[in-house]
Amino acid sequence: MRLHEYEALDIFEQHRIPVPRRGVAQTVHEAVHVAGEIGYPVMLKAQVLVGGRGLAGGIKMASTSQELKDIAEDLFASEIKGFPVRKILVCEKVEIAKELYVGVTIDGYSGKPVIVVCTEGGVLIEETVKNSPEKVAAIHIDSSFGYYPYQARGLLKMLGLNQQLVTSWSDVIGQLFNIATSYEALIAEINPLVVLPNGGLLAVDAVLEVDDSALSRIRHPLPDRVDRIENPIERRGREIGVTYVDLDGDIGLISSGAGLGMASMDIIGQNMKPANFLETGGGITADLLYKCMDLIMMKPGLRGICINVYGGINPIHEGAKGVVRYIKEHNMKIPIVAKALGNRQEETWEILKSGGVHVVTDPATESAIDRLYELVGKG
Amino acid sequence: MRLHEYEALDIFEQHRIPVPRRGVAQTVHEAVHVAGEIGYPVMLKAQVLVGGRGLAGGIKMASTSQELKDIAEDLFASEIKGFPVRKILVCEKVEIAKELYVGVTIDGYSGKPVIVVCTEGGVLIEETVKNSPEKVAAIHIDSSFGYYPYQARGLLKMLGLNQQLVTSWSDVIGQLFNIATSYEALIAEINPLVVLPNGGLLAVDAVLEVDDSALSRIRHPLPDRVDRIENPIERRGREIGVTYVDLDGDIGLISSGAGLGMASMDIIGQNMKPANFLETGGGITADLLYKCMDLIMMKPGLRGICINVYGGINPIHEGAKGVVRYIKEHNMKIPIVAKALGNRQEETWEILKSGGVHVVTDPATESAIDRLYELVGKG
Amino acid sequence: MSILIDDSTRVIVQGITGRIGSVQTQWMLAYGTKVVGGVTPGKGGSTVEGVPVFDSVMEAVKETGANASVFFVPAAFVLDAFLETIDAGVKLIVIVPEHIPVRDVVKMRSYAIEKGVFALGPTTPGILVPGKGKIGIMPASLFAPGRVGIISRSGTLSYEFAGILSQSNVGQSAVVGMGADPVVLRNLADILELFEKDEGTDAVIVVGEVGGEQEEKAAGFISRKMSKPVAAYIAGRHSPQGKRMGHAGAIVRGATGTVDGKQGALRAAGVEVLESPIHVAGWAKKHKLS
Amino acid sequence: MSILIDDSTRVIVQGITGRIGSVQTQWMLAYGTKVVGGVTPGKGGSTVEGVPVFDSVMEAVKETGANASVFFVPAAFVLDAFLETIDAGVKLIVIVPEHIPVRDVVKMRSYAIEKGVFALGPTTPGILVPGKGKIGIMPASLFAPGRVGIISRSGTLSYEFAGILSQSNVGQSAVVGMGADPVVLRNLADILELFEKDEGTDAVIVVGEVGGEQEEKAAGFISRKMSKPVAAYIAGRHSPQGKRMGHAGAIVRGATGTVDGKQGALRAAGVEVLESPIHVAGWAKKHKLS
Repeated sequence: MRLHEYEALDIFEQHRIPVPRRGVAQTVHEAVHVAGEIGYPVMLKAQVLVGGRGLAGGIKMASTSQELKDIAEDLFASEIKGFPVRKILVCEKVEIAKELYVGVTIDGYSGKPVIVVCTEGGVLIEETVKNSPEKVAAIHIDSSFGYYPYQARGLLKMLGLNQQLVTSWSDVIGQLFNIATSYEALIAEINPLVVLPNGGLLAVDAVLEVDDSALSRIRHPLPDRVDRIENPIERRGREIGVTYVDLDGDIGLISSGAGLGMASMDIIGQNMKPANFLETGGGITADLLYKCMDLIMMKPGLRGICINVYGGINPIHEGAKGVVRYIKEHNMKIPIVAKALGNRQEETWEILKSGGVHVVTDPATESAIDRLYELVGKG
Repeated sequence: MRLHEYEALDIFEQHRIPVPRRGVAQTVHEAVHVAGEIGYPVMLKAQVLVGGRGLAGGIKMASTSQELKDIAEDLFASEIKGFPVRKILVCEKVEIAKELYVGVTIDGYSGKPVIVVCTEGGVLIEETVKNSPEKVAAIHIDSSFGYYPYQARGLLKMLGLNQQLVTSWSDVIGQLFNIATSYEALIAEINPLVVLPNGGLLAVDAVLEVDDSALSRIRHPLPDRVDRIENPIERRGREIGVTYVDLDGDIGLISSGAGLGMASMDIIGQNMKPANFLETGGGITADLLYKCMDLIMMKPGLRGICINVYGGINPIHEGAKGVVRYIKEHNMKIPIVAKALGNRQEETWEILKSGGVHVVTDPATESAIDRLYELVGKG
Repeated sequence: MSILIDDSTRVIVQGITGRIGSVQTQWMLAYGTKVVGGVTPGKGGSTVEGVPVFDSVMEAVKETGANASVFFVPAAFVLDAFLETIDAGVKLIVIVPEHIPVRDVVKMRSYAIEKGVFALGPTTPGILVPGKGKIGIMPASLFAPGRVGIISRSGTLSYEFAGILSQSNVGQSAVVGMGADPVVLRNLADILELFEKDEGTDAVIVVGEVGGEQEEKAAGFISRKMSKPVAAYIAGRHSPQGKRMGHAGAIVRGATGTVDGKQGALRAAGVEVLESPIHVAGWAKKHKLS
Repeated sequence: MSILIDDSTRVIVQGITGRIGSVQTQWMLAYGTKVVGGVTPGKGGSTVEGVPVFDSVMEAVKETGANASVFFVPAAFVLDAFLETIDAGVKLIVIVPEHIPVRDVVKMRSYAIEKGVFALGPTTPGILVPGKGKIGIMPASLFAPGRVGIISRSGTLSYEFAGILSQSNVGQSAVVGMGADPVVLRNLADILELFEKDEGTDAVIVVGEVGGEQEEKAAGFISRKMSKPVAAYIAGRHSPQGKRMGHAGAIVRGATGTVDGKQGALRAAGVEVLESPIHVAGWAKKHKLS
């Protein structure tokens, strides 16, 4: 779960990382009020859970209350990369002597927490990393021995920084690493970490994404994970415990396993357009697949459905019962093709056929999707 | 710093270790009130910071309010091993099916945290350990990798316990280990850990001693370390940052270094009696030794003083100035012998002599104490 | 010859008394796997599918001589049980459960590597050696004995590839699920190394997917160390680009993680890249594999 | 011949710009110790007593070739600086400060042993090799070159024994403070082993004290491994018995920790037990040490 910038800034502040004066506004009126308390000029930052917000027009400066009103009205009426702007963070505008970058993540390949620093932060950080690798340094942390301040000092020394910056920056790194640990963060990041004209540091942005699998044991208050999902079908998917991603097409897809789902999407994409991606995980029951059918049918205009599941850990014969019950109760007419192989496959096929599902027994997903293409036509 | 039983029980309870219903009383009236809420019979436990309290008469049962009044009055009027009873813990009396022992400490020799369990707890635990080693098991915990529940389960399995007890006891061990870690405990102990007739566990006593050197970083509220020192001279010693132990004799002793102090005490003990043990630590200044003189002079009836210090890390010439200033300001007449060797020793000797201190330059502490014996006579 | 499972492999099932554990024990036994015991604390002394259940891994190993283990343990308890299993001397561990906190996996990985234990997962279907046995949840009907190795990041896609090959009369020497989590207990290259050394394997198929850098790192291994032909499929070309969640991951990984990046790295290492699973049949035919 | 300090020993002083650090640097230099650098973060580029100061241990080691370090660092920062020092490649570390949290010492000890670093303390006066050099705070005037080794748990008592021996014309091969804390970075037996192997040492004096089990464990080492004569003094017979703070320590240690227990164990190992420091002169005479 990714936190909003304003939520992450509050957490960083509690952990003694210096952050700007700021306030969150849900209306233009509130934005004016917050800016009045802070003093102009202020920065207005759309609170949307998507990267690249700055380049997409989600960050603006306002020097007067009239300018602020105009910008805030525009922002509240807009979408950033498809995400509606419901909250705006109003921040003090600070003088920037230099922009730094610091992030803590888990390096998937080595399987260790890693601290990454760059002496040139900002929106073009990835360009900088590619073109000026000498400005970047990273250190892997042994997860049992833990983090110690000398590690950050050594990392920053490698970049040839002066001792004052080494000291103040390594303090921030230590706090950020502690946050990453205690919030079970997949990513904790400050970009930019601003060096002020007086030499002080200020975290002008804050990214914090916590590990969904660890949510139940994190000992800090956190916002609700489901509430913040904008898409109502995706939100419902999270509620019933499956992964649902809403797409632009008209072919529904239920698969067991993300890899199989992605491969199915790739094959559908060859001559049709997937409407969604629903991955059941390993907990199939009749009830779950009934709910999955209900979920993808929330999407208007489906022309056909592909069900692609394996009976490994999943009892697919149970799942089949749920699908058929849904079809019958809702008197479904659109074509449904299923490929369901593995343990108890014959039993599964019989159940599916009883609901009018087109069962494909060939092991290649292509066969099922070719069949679906025949049934739905070229659209 | 050792916590009182009632303080430790509160902490254990916050960490989900089952503890008895209880209340603390500072008066007989309060004790009656608490017992009324709990219901008779109750246990009355003197809250004194000394071991072996049970065998010394500090733990009694009361079946009626009259009996409770009599016992509480006696306890409040008594001393346990020299410690006045200021508070009594009133606890529910529980049925005991079995008594267990569990403790967490740091094993000084291996330098690792260690968990010790014994299937026979209670006041005679050390006898049990000596006579029935098969009832005891211990496991050292790697301090970087940390503690995991399987370690406790394995430890208890070694003792041949049934699975129900393995499960419930290992839960308690896990909580106790967490407490020991987060409170930087030198010792965290439950003795006895009572098995109730229904198979449940209850921590009927609680020992928690935190590392004084770590007090400033422990993130839990803790009682004041100095307040709880009963002896006023020892309390004052803690305030000025030295170690002072009050003894029965009439020869004052100031030493730098605990080993030198103990050796000095041993030598004084050959034909005189030390009145105290004052160890300055490595922070000698003129002011500190002035305060040390003032401290040992709080002890009435001193017949002589031995000052035994080395100039290694300590600037003994500075210390000497403080001693002499104290002597002159207070017009002291009792004999003071000093052995002060090491860096700047000659300068130190001159200063001490100017205050009338008898300076011994022989390196053996015996020489200084022999000299003091000559000066004070046989008493 | 085979990798990871042979005649001496003796498996315990952790969480054997659970719904999934007991069903999968039945399937593993049916496939001929030597499941010699199970572990569920508090259920020691009972049996599941005729297999004795123990309270602790130590007891199970002592009583049964087990040297491998498969986990059907709730995610919250996996870390503790994993360490217990390693301390009990088990040398091959398959972690089927999903949703294990990544920081637990980090600890598990570090401990396993330190102790020389070969572990797969989390979120893995396990290992299947056709005709010999299986440790995990792979549905037996899709597999056939032969000389092609399969390594897959996705469980169900490993079944897909095995199914297509089996139907084309191309059998498998072993099928290994490396686990779908961002951190896994063994990396792709570790498993490739086993197949490279295995005399029973003539060629290897890598089934990868968008994200992470397993395939890119494996490409380095393949170009330096692999003599056997390798084919690869990368799922996820039409997946919506993941919502970008900060830069640290991308900075550590550089330009890796995309389908194109992975395919490019693999091609540069001499790997034949398949655009769709069904193409594996033609590849096998071309290399005269069977 | 000597232990721990020889002609190749190059020392850095951590916390050199502090009051104690700078004074002790002066004393060490005066004694002929090769103090080649100092470390105080933020003070890099300055000098103390003519010695260059660096911001980090890494820089100090790189610029000066230091292989030993002595700490005058505030207790709260010792753990971090200690790990930094080990990572910088320093192989001998003396931790003078007192009041370091015991759980920090536990981590320091474990890391040092893992990395093969010889460290002394905390709360140690360090090491003095008469005529060669000293790392720490021992006051030079009390020591004289010779062939008796001294190991002491107490700093000031090590001076006492050296002073008495020197006055009796019995010199020392080396004097080592092992540190007075409940957990120390090296145990007594580790240091005895150095003296046993040292050709410049004919006999060893162990200065112990009540509490802990260093002396009892060392007795085992002495009876198994020591060929040289050993004498021991245990301070604390007249100390008031410590307030008992729970049983766990006593249970781990068994019946150890008392003066009688320690003396008994040492006597059983063939050690001559001295009842008072002054008796060391007679012991040296009896063994014709000088």
